[in-house]
Amino acid sequence: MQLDEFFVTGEPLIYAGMVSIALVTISMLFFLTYYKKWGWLWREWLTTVDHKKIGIMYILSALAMLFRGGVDAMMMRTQLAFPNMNFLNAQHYDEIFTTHGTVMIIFMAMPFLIGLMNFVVPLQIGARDVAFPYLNALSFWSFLFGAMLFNISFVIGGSPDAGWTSYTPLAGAAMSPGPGQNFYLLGLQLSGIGTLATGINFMVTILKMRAPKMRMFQMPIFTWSTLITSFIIVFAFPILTVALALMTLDRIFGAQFFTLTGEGMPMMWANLFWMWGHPEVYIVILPAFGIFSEVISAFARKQLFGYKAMVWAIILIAGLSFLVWVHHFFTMGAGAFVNSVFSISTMLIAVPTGVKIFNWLGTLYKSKINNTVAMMWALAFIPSFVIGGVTGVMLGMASADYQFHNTYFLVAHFHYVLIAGTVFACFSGLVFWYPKMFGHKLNERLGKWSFWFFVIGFHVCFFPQYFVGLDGMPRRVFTIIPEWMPLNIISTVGAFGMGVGFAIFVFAILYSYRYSEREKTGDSWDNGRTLEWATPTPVPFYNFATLPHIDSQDAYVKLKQEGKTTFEEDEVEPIHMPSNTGQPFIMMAFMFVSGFGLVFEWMWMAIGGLLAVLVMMIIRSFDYDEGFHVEVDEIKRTERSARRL
Amino acid sequence: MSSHELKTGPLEYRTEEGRLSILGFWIFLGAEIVLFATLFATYAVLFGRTADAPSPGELFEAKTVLIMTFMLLTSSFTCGIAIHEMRRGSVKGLRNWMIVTLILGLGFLGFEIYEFVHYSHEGATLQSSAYWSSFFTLAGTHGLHVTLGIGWVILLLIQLTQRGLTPKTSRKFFVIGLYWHFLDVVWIFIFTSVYLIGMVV
Amino acid sequence: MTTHNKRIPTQHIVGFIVSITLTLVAAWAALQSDLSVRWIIIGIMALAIIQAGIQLFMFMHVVEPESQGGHVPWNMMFHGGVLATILVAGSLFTMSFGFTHDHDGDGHNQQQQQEEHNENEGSTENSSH
Amino acid sequence: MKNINRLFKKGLALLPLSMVLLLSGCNSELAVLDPKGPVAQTQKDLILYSVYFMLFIVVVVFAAFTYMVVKYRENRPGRKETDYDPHMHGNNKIEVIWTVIPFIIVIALSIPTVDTLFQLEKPPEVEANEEEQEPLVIHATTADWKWFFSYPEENIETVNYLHIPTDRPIEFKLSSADAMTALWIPRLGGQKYNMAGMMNTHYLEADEEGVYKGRNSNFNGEGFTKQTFEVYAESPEEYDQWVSETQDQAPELTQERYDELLAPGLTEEHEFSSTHLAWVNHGNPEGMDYAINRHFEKYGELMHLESHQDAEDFMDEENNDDHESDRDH
Repeated sequence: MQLDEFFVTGEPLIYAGMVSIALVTISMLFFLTYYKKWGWLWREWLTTVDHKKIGIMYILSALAMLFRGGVDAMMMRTQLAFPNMNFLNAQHYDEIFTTHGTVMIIFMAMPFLIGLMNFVVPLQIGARDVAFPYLNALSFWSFLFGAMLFNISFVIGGSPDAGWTSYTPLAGAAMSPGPGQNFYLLGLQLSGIGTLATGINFMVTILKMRAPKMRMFQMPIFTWSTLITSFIIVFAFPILTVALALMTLDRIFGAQFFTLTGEGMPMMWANLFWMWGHPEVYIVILPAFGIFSEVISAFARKQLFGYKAMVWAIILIAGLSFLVWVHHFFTMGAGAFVNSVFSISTMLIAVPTGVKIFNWLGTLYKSKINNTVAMMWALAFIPSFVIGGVTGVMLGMASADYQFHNTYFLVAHFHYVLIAGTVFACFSGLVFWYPKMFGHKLNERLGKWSFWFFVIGFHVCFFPQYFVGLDGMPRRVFTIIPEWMPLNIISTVGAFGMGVGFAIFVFAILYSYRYSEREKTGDSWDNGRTLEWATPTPVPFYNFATLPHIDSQDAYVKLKQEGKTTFEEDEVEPIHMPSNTGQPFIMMAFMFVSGFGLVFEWMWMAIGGLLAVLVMMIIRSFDYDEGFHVEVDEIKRTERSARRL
Repeated sequence: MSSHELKTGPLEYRTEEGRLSILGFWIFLGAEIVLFATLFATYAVLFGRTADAPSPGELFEAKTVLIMTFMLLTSSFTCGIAIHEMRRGSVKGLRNWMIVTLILGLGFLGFEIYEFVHYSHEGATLQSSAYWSSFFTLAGTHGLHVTLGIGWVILLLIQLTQRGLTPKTSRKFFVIGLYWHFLDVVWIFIFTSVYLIGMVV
Repeated sequence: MTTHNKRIPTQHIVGFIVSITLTLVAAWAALQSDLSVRWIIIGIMALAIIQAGIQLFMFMHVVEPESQGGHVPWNMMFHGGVLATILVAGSLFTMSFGFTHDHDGDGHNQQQQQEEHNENEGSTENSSH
Repeated sequence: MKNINRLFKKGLALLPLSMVLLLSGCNSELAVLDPKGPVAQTQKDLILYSVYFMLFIVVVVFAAFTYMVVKYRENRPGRKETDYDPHMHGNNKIEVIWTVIPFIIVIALSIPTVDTLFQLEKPPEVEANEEEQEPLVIHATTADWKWFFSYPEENIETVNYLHIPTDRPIEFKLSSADAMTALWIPRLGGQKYNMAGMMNTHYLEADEEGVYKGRNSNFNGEGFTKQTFEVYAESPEEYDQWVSETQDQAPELTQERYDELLAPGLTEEHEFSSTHLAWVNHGNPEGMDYAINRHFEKYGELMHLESHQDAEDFMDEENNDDHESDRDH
């Protein structure tokens, strides 16, 4: 392979990207060396098994991915603003919408939520870590290396260009030769392994590690949504693993699953993809529902309305999510009966979702709404999501879907649910738990500016797209005709508004790091209801000096009334904690090497990498490290200084 | 993360770590069911799409398949006995029955490799048609699981000699026991829906 | 607790004998009997499910007190089974049922297709070109 | 900030209203809501039917939301003690109501959906004053990135444009020589996929003369955006005339010529006095690998397609198009 085939060439935008990547890397290396931070990086972050640090790393990586996906989005919107724009050519546009979709779903939405889960869930249930801290670190590194494998396709080898759904036969070896599509397959495969492990980890954590006496129906709603999400992950991700593996076999080893030769069946890919893909949608929306429930109930200063109904609604949605996948390809010609079945099951999801919406409104009834930034994101979610939801029902009506399918109506719908649902939740949750994570709040004033830019920009961007879709504009076209121009210009303006909102958000992070007041108590918002607010800020690495006994929902409210804390001095006992380890990082780095080899079909590299991974697993098998105990004195010292006693 | 150890019950359940790991493994098996179910679904949908390659009815041999099935069923039984011995506290029983399991597993694998080589000589390979791609992937994934299981058992036998029966080693053996039985369950379905139905239809 | 310390593992032996027998019955039904293809398929699939159950209960200790009566394991196996059914039946349903490719595509014909389909379950429509 | 806050909330409340205005205002302009045939008409009716329910939901939720957010602000002047009840945890009666109502709406939407689904699988029903006609069979086959329309009964084939008679159902036989695509003519009705090795049947009908835009709506690679075609719906007489003209004047389609056209790339409009169905039907499993076997190497080649390329004639086409459809109104 020639060097110019290895690196992507001939695109000024990509050269600029390469230069900026090189500059950022060099400056990071310089910073680390100059301030002698290498040891710190390794000890504190790369080898950590602490769920809080892993959560933070997830969130930071997800923010970086949001930036990348957002830049992709703005480039697309620029290209689509006017007819015959020549900002991007067809091929480049195809690559960008493919990476935008994949990055946003797999490498932004999921990791962001998993990051929040990682940080919050063990604290909410009164656990000292997740069930399998080692596995948790492994999950994170597999996600990060998977994301890196996917993202280097930008400069090395070429990006995938068959859409994030990668329909075969287009994505097969015949019509998409070269490494691009392989990057998609292996990047997703690698991070998928981590997600599956996360699912198992959280299920065990929530089922087995709750604070003494906390019953299932006393768990905070975010914990509930995490449990159900984990359940979906465990049952949905193996489907993706297999589907990706089958396409990899097709592309690299000449199998005939989804090919046009050998009687392959291309649409089987679509079937498998959506059997995973639809539950995936709920994997990114259910935790969001959980976050909104927490934030609304905290800032409405009121118990969640219809807690049990909320939980059952989540369970019902999760169950239905496995029964609706065909609505992504109603137009495949599967016949009226098949379409009717899936049409009805799809619309049924609206019922539990509606219940949730009304329960949130019920929570606001007779409340005291405190308009903080976190609450504003949560409030903006309700009307925005309803628009996305009702258009979703319209799309679920199969015979009408023949006109909506593959158009901007669809694009508008899923952005309305995914941005108003998932992205708003990520912002809301991050702002809400930020003081717990970093010991200071985000600046509220900047937060409000960022909120208004983003939310108004969002509606301006996507609302017109419903209409341009009804006017016959299909998704994924790289240039528009004059008739579609007015609405597209509006849309582009909105997209840039969202860009400004995000920029202000990032600026708020930097600004607050410098200027915000440091937190003195653990209960930063003064109306925390769940156990995470019972810990001091910053949270000691073992979370809880003594585990509280829980016998009600909204555990911290009761704890406060009774004047109890999570540090009862005379009950302190030594705490067992796992020790840090570099194994997960190294193992996944080898996995990355192996995946990279497979992308370019260099078998020596792929097999070598896999063997190294096996060796790492053997080392792990013989590793009988039992962790260590934190002594009572040390706990008391830590707690006294954290609680300023 | 509590280090409190129970004083009664099977060794593998005495520590919190043991209980969590076993539960986690059950959940993992749930995921494995879906993984194999996806392969089965692919197989079912692609059934009959043999293109120019021979049809399964022409190639499958009842005798080989039955021998393989009995080997795997027996290995699942001996593995169960090994765990039973472990719970009786017998290191020797555990080790010996595990070695029997290992040998049966290797035998199974040998037959499977023979079978695959035989088919490919007859013109049915991963590349020859959609049907054969799905057949080799389904049976091959199971075979790969068996191979990993064998490697795993060997590692555990070494650890058993090094450390004897502790909550940790017994937990590991219990987990591999679950894994091995599970592979047997999967094989029962491969035997039935791939081989038997393939020979009937 | 006593069950764990018995000298003779009765449960395992019974399970083993039953599973060997079931395998033989299935093989006989498929290879030697005169049953129709449809009944063979239904019969041997049922036998396979029973065998899977035997593995779970006789060998895998799915419901022992130490795993709290097998609440979670049982749950996972059950839902795994449900998912497996959805995957296999759902894929066959959507991928090979009701497609209008070599028919006129009116509702009536699809009904017929459905019946044909039920008759030769394992083999899909598309194989019969 | 508070002023903006209030303004925004008002804006939110106005959203459903603006939706109504936009929908009614754009009725005549938005392609999907401007049907020119019975299939599209059915779908438009269904869409509007569902929009009323959706508007009802949106209005109810937005009103309730605005009420809550305005009334229960912590610092609203004139807040009363009774406005706060932190321990309210649910109310069975109201929860049952807001479960049952959406359920009823779902039923109300399901019935017409299922009904139309079965309707769309058949040729559109004949209106009272018309006589029933055999559907016109047209094989619509796509290849990267063009359309072949074969008229087996008339024994003619066109590339990238389509002539159809009005008031007669068209039975499209959809298939693809390579990637998965979809036939979509918004003004005549919804889309369906074209797939290699499969034949989908799709019924459409035009009841007004005019030129309508059709396109591939399922992404299939670099030339996707340009994979469009024009549908000339004309009176049966004009159509018959066009058919006989094409039969007489167009050259015959040879396999060699066809294979050439099949190669990945863009092409202009063509017409032929024979069809490719004589030697290959991509909708059969046997015809599935026809194109791949012949052009395997070419699928990897880039066209470096930019918007400005053939921008001029593209624009011209669009303008003509507008012109003609204006005339039809």
